Amino acid sequence: MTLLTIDKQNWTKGLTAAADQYQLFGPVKDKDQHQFKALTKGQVPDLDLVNTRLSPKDLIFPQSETIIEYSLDESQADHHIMKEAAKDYSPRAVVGIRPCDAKAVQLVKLNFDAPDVKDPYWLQAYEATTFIGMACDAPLSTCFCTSAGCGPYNAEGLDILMMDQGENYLAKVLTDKGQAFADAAGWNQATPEAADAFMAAKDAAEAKIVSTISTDNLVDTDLLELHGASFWDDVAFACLNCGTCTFSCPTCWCFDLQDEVHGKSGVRMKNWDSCMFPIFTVHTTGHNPRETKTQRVRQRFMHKLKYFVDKYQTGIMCVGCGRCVRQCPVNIDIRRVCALMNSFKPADACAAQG
Amino acid sequence: MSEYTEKMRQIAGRLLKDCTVEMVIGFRKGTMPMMNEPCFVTAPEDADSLVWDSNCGINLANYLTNRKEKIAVFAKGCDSRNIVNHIVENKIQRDQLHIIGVPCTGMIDKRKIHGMVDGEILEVTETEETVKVRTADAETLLDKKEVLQNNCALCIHRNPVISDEMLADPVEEQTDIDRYADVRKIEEMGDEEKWQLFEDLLAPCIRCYACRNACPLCYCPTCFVDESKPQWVGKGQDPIDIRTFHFLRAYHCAGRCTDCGACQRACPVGIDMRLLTRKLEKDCQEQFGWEAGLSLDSRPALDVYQTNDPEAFIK
Amino acid sequence: MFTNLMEYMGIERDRIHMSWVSSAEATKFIDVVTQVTEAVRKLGPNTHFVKQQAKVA
Amino acid sequence: MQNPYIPYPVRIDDITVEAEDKSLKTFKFVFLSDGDEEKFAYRAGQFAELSIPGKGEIPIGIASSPVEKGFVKFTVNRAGVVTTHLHNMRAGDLMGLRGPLGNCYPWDLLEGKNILIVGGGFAFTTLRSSIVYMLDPANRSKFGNIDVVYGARSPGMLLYKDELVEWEKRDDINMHITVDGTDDPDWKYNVGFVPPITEQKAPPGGPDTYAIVCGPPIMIKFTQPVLEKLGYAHDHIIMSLENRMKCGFGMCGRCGIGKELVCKDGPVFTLDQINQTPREY
Repeated sequence: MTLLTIDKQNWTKGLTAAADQYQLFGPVKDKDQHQFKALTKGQVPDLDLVNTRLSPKDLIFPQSETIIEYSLDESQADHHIMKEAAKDYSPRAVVGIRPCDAKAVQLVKLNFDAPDVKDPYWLQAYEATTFIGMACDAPLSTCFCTSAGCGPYNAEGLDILMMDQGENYLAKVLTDKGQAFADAAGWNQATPEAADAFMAAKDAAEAKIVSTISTDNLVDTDLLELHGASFWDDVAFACLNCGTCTFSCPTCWCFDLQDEVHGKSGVRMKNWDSCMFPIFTVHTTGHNPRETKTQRVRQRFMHKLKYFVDKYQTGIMCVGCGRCVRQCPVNIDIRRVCALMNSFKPADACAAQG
Repeated sequence: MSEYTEKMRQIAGRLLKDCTVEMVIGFRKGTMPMMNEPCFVTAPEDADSLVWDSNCGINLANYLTNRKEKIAVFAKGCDSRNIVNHIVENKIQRDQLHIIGVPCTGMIDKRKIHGMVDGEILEVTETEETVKVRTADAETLLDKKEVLQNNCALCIHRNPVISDEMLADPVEEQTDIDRYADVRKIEEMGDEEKWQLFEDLLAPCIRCYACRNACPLCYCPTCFVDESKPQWVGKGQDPIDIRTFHFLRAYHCAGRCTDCGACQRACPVGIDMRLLTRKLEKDCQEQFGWEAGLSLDSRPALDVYQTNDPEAFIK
Repeated sequence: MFTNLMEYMGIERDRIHMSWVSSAEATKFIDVVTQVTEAVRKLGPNTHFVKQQAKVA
Repeated sequence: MQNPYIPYPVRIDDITVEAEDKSLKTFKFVFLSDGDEEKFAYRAGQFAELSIPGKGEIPIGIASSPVEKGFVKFTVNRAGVVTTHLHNMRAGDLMGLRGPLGNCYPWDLLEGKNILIVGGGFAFTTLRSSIVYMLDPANRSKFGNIDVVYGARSPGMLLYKDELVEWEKRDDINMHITVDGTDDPDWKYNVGFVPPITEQKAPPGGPDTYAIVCGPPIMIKFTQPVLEKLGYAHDHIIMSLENRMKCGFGMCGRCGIGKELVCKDGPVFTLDQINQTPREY
């Protein structure tokens, strides 16, 4: 690991240089919010932000993505043969991703990069991407990353972690991919003595996180008893069953496959889907295993805070970015639900049924 | 507003205690500034969780659809008009409901307030006329009139049109309101300009369907966008599919929309889809003299045939 | 109302035409079709609400 | 990198109408490219995505058996968009096949054991695959007694009638065919729902006997207590679940029941396992 100092003039110059080898993405201001977008050459990402409205998960996992192409024209030799859609997996870098969003990519990776089966679209996009993180010195009151297995200076999933020192950035180069990007940008002013400053800033930033959740009891709570807990109707009542929480969540990965035909040529695409939508699970017979709103809301929270915990033993499927808290139109708050789940005692369920 | 909260708790407690109703639907305090969460109360002792302030913009009629219990519901002017719609459209029975009318002076728009102050908003308090916003390093006093939801600023039915009891005396209705200035402006544009306007308006849409799901009118068991036989709309992010969803959804609400603003309020990306619904509202008024949800005795304009219906569109 | 809404969104008025034609009114049908064809021909090819292959990533 | 989304191109070689109401057809596919059949090596109990360009995909249990070479077969009920389209296709048409997917019946565990198969309606497909596999001369000696209870609404709704007749004649498999009702005076098998027939005909449970159950939810619901009564332990009752699926290999997330994914961790589960998950199927 190398520690580099990048003065802010050199920052802009470096990004312009790196743009020759990388397609750059970064947060830019879009009306009242920030959004990750492709940067034009010379465009500097706006790093003076809190969290973007949507997470940058779509850079690797687009909301709609063509995966297969085919022709239905029977005069063509290859009609009805489904082929992998041509994609561009040339090197790209996402500049200014927050540690929470970078960690989220690692959680999603457990799904798309399983030991026995890989999603080639996700994985190739992931492998093509260099993650250049911006540590978070001004967290929001709804951020709870430090108790969600992450933190404002968490380096997991990052190739470079930067912090803002006013005049310059300090950059921790964490991987070979990160080093390659620093080389491409011409950033080479090593300042190993700045390690202490980094640590101090990390401690200061972590102290600013005022919101926390407790997850210590989730592992040992019985899955079926938690599933049958009496609080789910109350939790779910306000829910509109819209997709805001799942679409804004950096760790939600569920998707749909759809065919679309135009004339004689067609594509199959992956579209984001949501466990909040009734049609997500409905069978062709009309039977729906998760017929009610309560069942669907429970699925979302149980998946994040119990099923995932049990399945992968790497903690919860949430990085504490707070987007769902801030954006839910009816203020369903995962922190409140997590508290209910973590403090759940099976006896409660018995009493409620009794 | 705190008097409202006090009275609400009393009424809810009374109705539950004397078994007039099985549940009361209202709001509880949210976990963030400018947010309250719709909730239900079934035990009299829980009535104290109810609150009321200018952050109760979600339309509670949406929570009545197909319910079987006897329910007390707090209803602003717009909520009450949607309850009328619900009763007329058989989504709930009148005798199931105990409607507690809430005279309303408008709900505040958190997006507007976010746009008016720098930094994260930590606390918002309000009086009759003002809204005080506290951030980490400043306190700003805003005129409540300036930060109302757009639909509230244009509202001409602030008092409930139907109720079993009222929470307070009626408030003064706003008069001399021009509800359609922005709609007329679009009507006067050229075709290309119009097309582009909606292209830009809908560009941020992520198809989360919060607008549809927050709308009390959108209670179809399967929405046309979710149909597979036949599939009317593509499911991806193509702009044409997104536009088709928004304009057809608006059309399905024609003559029924009360401009409660729930759609715009719920939208996580800040789209003003009311530009579509209010165009239809305006046409309904001009062509049929119709305003939705004012009476239990008449059906929505597009639901009935009258011999004097305009038919200039048939050539 | 529908026509108004379409026009409001930027679809040319003359592209949309509504008529009642009884199965017995063959000549009216011909007239209507001719009228519509003429009107649309004057407007040229439609550019809106025409979905090409899905424009996605 | 192997792309699990890309189907093998196949040609419909033959279509058989199975049921009297024409709602069920069996499609026989042959692979277009050399080597694909070998790559599609499967075991009885697995499923595949039938993939129709322009329409979509549908997960269907594999009805042919690994011991049958040169083709794969699926019996498909006409229900949704894809299956309706499939029913209108003809021999010679091209489409795709993605798989094999999911786990299979636990054949290693079942070796040396008595097997009871209980099936109802058109869920008999992977059971047919299993029976053909077990009856194969190379395999029959690996299993003890084989009993089959198979029911349908009427004689005309039974799948694979020719094979049923053949199996009836054999003495190394005990067939108990039944129909809910029939007005055919020549019907010489059982009449009655699957659960009571199972109660009358099935062998008792025990450490060396496993039951494989596949059928509509209502049949499963009433068969379960019967098997318990016959002495089948929950880890000796093997079932195949269905849920709405898209990808079929554990990515898209919709078929989850608790932490299990029906498409990847299943579709085959023991009742014991199912009892530990929420019943969201």
